[in-house]
Amino acid sequence: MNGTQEPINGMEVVWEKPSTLTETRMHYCPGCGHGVVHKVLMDVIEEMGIQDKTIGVAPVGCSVIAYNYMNIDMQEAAHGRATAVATGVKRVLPDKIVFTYQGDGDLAAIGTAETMHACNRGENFLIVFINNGIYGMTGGQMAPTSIVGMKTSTTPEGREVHTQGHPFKITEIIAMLPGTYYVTRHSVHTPTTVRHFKKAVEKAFKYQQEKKGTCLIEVVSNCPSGWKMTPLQSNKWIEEKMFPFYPPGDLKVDGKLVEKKPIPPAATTEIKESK
Amino acid sequence: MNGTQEPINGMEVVWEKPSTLTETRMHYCPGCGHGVVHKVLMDVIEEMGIQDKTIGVAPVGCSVIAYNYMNIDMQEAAHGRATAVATGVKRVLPDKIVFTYQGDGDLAAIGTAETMHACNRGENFLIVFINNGIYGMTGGQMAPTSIVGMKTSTTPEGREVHTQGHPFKITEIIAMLPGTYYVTRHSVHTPTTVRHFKKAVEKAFKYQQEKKGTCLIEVVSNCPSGWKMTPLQSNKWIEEKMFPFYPPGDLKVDGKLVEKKPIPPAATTEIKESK
Amino acid sequence: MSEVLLMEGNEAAAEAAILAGCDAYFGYPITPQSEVIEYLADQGRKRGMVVMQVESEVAAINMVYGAAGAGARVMTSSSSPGISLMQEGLSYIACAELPCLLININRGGPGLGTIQPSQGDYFQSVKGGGHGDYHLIVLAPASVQEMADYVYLGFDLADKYRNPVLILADGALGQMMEKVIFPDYDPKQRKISKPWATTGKTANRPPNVITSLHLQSEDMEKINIHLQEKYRQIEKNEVRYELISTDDAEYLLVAYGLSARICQRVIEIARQQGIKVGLLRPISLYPYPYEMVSKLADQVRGILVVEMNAGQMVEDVRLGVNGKIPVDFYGRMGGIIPTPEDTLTSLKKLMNKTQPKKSSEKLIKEKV
Amino acid sequence: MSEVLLMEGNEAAAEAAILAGCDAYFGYPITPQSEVIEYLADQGRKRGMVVMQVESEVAAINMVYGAAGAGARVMTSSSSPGISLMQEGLSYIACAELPCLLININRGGPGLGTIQPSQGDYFQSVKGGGHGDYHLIVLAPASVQEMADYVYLGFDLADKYRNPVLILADGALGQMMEKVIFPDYDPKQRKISKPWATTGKTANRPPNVITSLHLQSEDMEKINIHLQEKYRQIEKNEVRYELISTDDAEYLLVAYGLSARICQRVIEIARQQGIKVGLLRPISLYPYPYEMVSKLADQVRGILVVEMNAGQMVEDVRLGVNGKIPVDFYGRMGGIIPTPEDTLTSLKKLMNKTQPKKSSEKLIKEKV
Amino acid sequence: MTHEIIFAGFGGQGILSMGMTLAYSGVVEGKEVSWMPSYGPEMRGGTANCIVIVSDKRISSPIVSKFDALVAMNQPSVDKFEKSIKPNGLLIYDSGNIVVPPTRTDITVAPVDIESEVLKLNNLKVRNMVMLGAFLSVCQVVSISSVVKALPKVFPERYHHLLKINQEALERGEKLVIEAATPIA
Amino acid sequence: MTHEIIFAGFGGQGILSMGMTLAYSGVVEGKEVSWMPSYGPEMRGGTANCIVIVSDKRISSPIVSKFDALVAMNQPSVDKFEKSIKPNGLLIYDSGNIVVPPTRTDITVAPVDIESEVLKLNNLKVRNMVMLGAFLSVCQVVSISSVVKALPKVFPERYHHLLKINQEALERGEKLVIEAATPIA
Amino acid sequence: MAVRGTVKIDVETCKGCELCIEACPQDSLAMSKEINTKGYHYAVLIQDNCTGCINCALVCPDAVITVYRAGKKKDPIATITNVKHDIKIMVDNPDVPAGEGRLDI
Amino acid sequence: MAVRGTVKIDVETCKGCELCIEACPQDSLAMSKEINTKGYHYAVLIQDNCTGCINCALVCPDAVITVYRAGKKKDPIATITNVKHDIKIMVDNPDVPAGEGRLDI
Ligand SMILES: Cc1ncc(C[n+]2csc(CCOP(=O)(O)OP(=O)(O)O)c2C)c(N)n1
Ligand SMILES: Cc1ncc(C[n+]2csc(CCOP(=O)(O)OP(=O)(O)O)c2C)c(N)n1
Ligand code: SF4
Ligand code: SF4
Ligand code: SF4
Ligand code: SF4
Ligand code: SF4
Ligand code: SF4
Ligand SMILES: [Mg+2]
Ligand SMILES: [Mg+2]
Repeated sequence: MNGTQEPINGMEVVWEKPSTLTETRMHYCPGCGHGVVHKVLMDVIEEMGIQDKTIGVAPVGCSVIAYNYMNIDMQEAAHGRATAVATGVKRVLPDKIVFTYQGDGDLAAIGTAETMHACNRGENFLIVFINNGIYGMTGGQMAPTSIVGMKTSTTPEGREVHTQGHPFKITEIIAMLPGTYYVTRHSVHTPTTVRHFKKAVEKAFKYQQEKKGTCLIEVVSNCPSGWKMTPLQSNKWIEEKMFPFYPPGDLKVDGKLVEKKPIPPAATTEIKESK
Repeated sequence: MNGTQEPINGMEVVWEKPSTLTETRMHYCPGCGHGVVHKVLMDVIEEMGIQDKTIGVAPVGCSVIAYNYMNIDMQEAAHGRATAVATGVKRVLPDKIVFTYQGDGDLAAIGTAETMHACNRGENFLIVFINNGIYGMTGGQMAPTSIVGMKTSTTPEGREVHTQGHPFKITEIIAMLPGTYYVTRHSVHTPTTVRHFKKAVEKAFKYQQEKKGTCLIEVVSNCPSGWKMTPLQSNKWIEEKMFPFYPPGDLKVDGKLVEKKPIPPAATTEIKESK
Repeated sequence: MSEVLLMEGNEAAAEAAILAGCDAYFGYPITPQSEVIEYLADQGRKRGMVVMQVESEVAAINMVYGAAGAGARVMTSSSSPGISLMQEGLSYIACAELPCLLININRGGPGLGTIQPSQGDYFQSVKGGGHGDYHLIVLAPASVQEMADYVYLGFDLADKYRNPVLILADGALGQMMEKVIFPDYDPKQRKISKPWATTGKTANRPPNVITSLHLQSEDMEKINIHLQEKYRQIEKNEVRYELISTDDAEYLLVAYGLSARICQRVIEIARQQGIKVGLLRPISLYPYPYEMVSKLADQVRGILVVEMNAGQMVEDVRLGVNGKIPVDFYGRMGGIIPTPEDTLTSLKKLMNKTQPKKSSEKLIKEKV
Repeated sequence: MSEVLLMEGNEAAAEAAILAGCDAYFGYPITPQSEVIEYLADQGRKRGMVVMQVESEVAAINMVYGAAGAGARVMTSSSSPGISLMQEGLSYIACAELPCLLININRGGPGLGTIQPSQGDYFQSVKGGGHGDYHLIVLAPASVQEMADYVYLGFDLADKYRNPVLILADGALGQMMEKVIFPDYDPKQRKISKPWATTGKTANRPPNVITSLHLQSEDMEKINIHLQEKYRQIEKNEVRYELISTDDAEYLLVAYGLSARICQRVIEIARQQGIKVGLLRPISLYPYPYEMVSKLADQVRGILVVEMNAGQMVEDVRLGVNGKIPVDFYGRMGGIIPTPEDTLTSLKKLMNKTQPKKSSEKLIKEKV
Repeated sequence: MTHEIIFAGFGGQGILSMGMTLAYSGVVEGKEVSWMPSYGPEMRGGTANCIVIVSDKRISSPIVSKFDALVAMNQPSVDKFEKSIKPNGLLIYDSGNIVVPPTRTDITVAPVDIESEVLKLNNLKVRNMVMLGAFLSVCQVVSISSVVKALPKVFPERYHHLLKINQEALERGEKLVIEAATPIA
Repeated sequence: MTHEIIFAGFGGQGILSMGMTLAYSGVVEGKEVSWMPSYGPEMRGGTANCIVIVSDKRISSPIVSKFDALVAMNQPSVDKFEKSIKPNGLLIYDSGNIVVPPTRTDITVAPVDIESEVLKLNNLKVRNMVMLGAFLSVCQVVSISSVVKALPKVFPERYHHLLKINQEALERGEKLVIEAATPIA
Repeated sequence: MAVRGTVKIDVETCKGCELCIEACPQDSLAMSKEINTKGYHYAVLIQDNCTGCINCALVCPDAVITVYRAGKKKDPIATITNVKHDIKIMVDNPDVPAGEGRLDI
Repeated sequence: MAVRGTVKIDVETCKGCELCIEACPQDSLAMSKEINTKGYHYAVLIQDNCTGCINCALVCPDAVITVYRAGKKKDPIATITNVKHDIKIMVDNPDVPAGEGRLDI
């Protein structure tokens, strides 16, 4: 917590904006999950007292200017190359805390190779993966994670498997890679899920300090603008449409796969072949 | 079969070089598995009578001039882009038979994104994946699939997980992707394994004709030169060192994962963390 | 089709591609050209085209390679950073002599830069951003109509020379709307046969191979000599430019794309003030109209190059001028569009230097 | 360290990197430069460097970005197709002003081409293969000793200007062996502090940000103006070249790298035949020694540019010459190295055209 | 005759489609037109503007820095572009949204209370058409009937049920301006 | 004094290291040297050659097309490079591997039966050192003792047990040539 | 019942997404009728039953809510800070307010 | 026992990898003492017990073996075709014969 807010009427401040967030107003659309995730990340960094040793990497995507909001050293990465950039940073500064903050287009489309290989090498950093099932920044095109039938500006009739492939459950795949230590899926659309997500971030930073290897936290998030919904509608849509395909929960803990997760993606039923 | 060989002493020809192989002498090192795989592929194409509708794509790697040996239309692809090139071919010629012929460096390092996404889209072609655990062509550098401890020209002390990551079981991962229909691992170092491999190729082409989606056949192969062994030694090494980590057998049949396979890779014991 | 439509440049190019019989499009979204893929994802798919949003620009250009090698009319589009990712693929395509069309809706660079219009990719486009000696045919439209027209022309030139063609347009041309008329064009009549394509080896011919590899230096040199000969042909046949008010011009503006539109306005204003200035608008940036530059250099007293970059085309103009007269430059960077007024001011500066006497010709201006 | 060693160019560069205090190397194998990563994988790792063979050249250049942004001395190396893949990353690095070293052991292109030596990547290197207005500082060694020397120089220039430096050498320079002496160089003394690096935001400073994004055109133009000013500084301070036998020269050869070595032999032979010919060897290809070209153009009767490509540097020479004298070209492509004899023949052809009288100066040769 | 007009306001105010409608109306009348948006990094919201040129002859630059008219829907637009109006040009603005009025005296200034009119129409989305009508009543770049013909082309088919209300808005706007000194040709 | 020598033969015959040994010996004697391999797409096997220049002054081109001497280990090498020897130059070759002998008369031709000698030494790998010794006995580019000093630098440490046999091979080679007309300085 | 908590909302930074309202278990929050400079309706405390549970603050994407909880004190009020003007900026589509949005790079 | 099969080996193309020898269940094959033009010892049939099982042909990377099987006929012989010369080309390392190998691109 910031500590700058005065008590009111003798009441104590129990939540305030963390000092690790700058004063700059965020540009995100109203209700966008990016803001919540920013806030939680910075909250944890403040609480853990690691502001002076944390370096963030945010590639192109709606969060491209995260550096305007996160009050820490940051690098902006080319589209898809966040994990490569983070590898460069972490390998020369192994004692710092490094995280990437990537969208689904970035991590699971153009950056697939970099993502897979960083995780396979077990790069000792945290990947925060914002899965909003769309290219928010460029105006709502299909993302690799767009679910089947989802209408986007490049799938005006809805995503269809034959041309555009299956929604890509890359988190399930990353959990299989031997380099990852902690892989988990969250959301930030309710107070409870925000609390859980915060715990996950804390854990991941702790594991990084213990040099356990790659941690990845997927956040199933919204994009009210891209989805053409109100924030409340979009949060409902997360629960109704995204969760069945991207169920929240841990996929890998302490370097071991969590058994009960509905893996493999191939077995999920929503995917309709349209050959 | 070629049909050009005359019977001898009244004996019938029971095996001869297929006509789908050109007369050009192959440049491969003595005993190299590339030659065997070429031969079997072309044998099947001859037998199935699909020479006139098959288009092969071979990217950079020792087999870069496969087009000198395979008597079919072919495209040479940039390093790592075989599946992208094949996607281009197959999408505009959906009724032709298309296959890629890729090394482990090509398919699992630089081409990771293209490989994963082609398989995820279920591109309706065959990927022949020659896993010799090394960059043969460029002189024996580490490949993503080099096993832990393997000495290569870029891992003179043996592959070690911290710097170079874990050997990458990409075939297991590809089997998880919903777009793949048939994923199997073979070798061609004995007469029996060659026979099995040939069956697999036949199946894969058949599935392609039936538009089932992506088929991938991994061939665990040798590289006598890169491994600095005689051909016989290298074939022994395949069995002793490669098979425990890359066990032959089907991983996915008829679009369904084969249950018994030792998945996930994370669970294999050979990998020693060296953090 | 003589209906007059009002369209964005990006959409006009996309519609033209459909009408030109483009078989397949592989691409990846990026501002300010995402409307191309969005239009095609809707209209193109409905009208039978293969339209794929793929995993990256690297994949896209290599899919273009595959589809072009298989004999299809194929294209991709992107903007600056995405085009940079395609450089290896383009070098392969150029060497393997595969016809295809590429559109770069140029934004402000370098790096991630801005999404505002720019002409900063001139060098990359005309000198070859990829490795080795090769050329793209580069066409620079200056209106929405030309955004459409050069798609047809581009496909035809690509097929004719078995060479990749690049349409280089700044972001503004992609985003602005103007009238456009789509010409009568029957793809069936215009598409030529491609006996070299990999469509399956039939009994009556040897296998077709698409490759850019030639192990022996001697062979590779032969390929290069062949390419260079082709480029000389292209340089002979395909130089395109527009001359505006040059007949009596004492000063010359040289500009392409949106900058050329600005310059037209400059001419209008300048001529009202009695300044005899004309415009050479290169349409083909490769092959470059060196000869026309040289000819006009014999006529005019000085040249002002106007670009939305740091002065990249200045080098080509100077190569054409060959020291005969001064060459000045005015440009803006980072997505800013030069105004006619500021451009005119630069022209006047040039005039001040050249008016006194023709002997001051030795003065050579470096670019800004 | 004054021991004389016999080393391959690739290995000499790698050893120099270690001695220059290079902190990290990220790369991917490709002939004819794999010895760089192989040497470092052995020696570099043993001596404490981070040496990583990574998934691709695209990953490698972005790791360089990350490590450079974190304040490390960092490098990568590749050959032509691999360098093409790095163009987006390089444009980002140039814009974010990150110091780093890149080595391109140039092979014959375009496309997959051959692995034989070439200088076909000249344009890509000096005009910017990536998008936007930026420059790499480009150094062209011509001996194994220089392969080592320019690694030190490269790192120092990179730090000084916060600019990527490219060593451009053809395959032969990577593969050949010559004597090499490693200079006394104490990285601790030479490495400068990098207060802008992302090493963790301490309480006494605002966050450090590495970025190439500037949303507002005005800001992006400012960045560009700043870069252009830096380039003008570099052009003022860092032009490097070697003159051989130019004092009394009536003809001039202009060549870099291995071609320049060939040209030295040409001079030996030619001078035996009484031909007064000299050599200008640009060492920095960017910034280019235009002024020296111009000065020599006042002295000599004609210039022969010699390259292992289709004549790319000819344009820069002509920009320097500015029409004063004829510029001819002799070159080979596809991995073939020009012989001194054939080069001499070309020189004599040029002489035939120019000897009669100086008035024939207007004749301008186009490149082959 | 050439008209160079800039439309400016907040992103959500229908600025771009107002300009587009005018451009399309020009096409209907067989004129040359260009429509150039200032597309910025902040595509949704923020300020937006577009330059529309309608002319009898080929249009040279689609981007100009001086305008015959400014159609301003908010305060920042007036602040930013007032100085770019040519002498004797026109500034028409939504008086309901402007606190500090323009100060130039060498131009025609036409405040129009779009806001109130829109509230009467009970549809926020037609604000731009009210303004366009008002603008065209002062500056006859094209006729209202051409705009009415253009509307079906500007609106995607799925919005064609809104044509009527838009047409009504146009006409209401046309009648709004009574104050303007002299119409500008 | 400058010597420009080309070594040529099959890939497996130790051609490149023969040249490298000579180059290193030049370094031992404080001379300028260059060693330029013809690195081809077929790295293993096939034909191999390298150009070695040893000189008192700075070496201009490390690649030349005319040579003072050709050291040929197989037939294709003789066929290919015989014509590139300068007049009065030297062609030394392994007569055990050559079927069609060279024909030029304006050069010194020195056939040496390396093959038999190697068999005597019972080690195929030292063939190149026998040849180098033979060559140096005819053409004193460097002294044998310099070569002996150079050997430990050419061989990686793990092969240093082979130094002795290589030295022996050198010396055997040196004594082999008795036929050569005149030594070439 | 004693007042247990309260919130302070920086209404000028609030984007009116209503997530806090949805998240409040006490229904203590509602949207203002007025809009702020950026054109958004903003969240306001409408009851004094806030428990200081911080739910609203957790889900607020723009971190504009500060939450207070009572020790033994009382007299809480909702404090609205930083309202600059109340210019009427109306937007076409109330779902998609003007003034903010995605960057397009 | 009647001869059941035989093989024809294109010894000029054989690279002497010995995989066929390993693969032959009958031990019918062995390496030649001689070498071919490319410097390889090559495979030869050394017994007439070949069954025509094609094992050798299956594993041969260079597709140089043709296999025959008897119907009712006999008199098989191993036929060696295409031996061009027998020049002695010795290689340093017998494991790695000259004349072939990886391309390096
Ligand atoms: C090489 C390259 N290609 C494309 C783009 C354009 N681009 C920017 S962000 C983006 C995708 C954004 O989607 P995502 O990563 O899911 O992030 P989000 O905006 O949804 O948070 C794209 C395609 C680019 N900047 N660079
Ligand atoms: C962009 C690019 N990077 C690197 C290379 C060099 N290269 C050619 S093949 C190859 C790897 C070969 O290994 P693999 O794919 O496993 O095939 P193998 O030779 O083992 O059969 C590499 C790195 C290249 N040609 N292009
Ligand atoms: S476009 Fe989508 S992801 Fe981007 S800021 Fe707006 S709501 Fe968030
Ligand atoms: S290098 Fe290895 S993979 Fe390549 S041909 Fe030789 S043995 Fe085969
Ligand atoms: S702190 Fe809790 S009770 Fe108080 S307003 Fe926020 S959500 Fe409601
Ligand atoms: S969640 Fe925050 S931004 Fe959204 S309405 Fe509530 S206070 Fe405003
Ligand atoms: S066919 Fe069978 S038995 Fe005959 S040689 Fe071959 S492997 Fe041996
Ligand atoms: S397997 Fe083939 S190449 Fe190998 S030894 Fe036998 S016949 Fe020769
Ligand atoms: Mg997204
Ligand atoms: Mg391999």
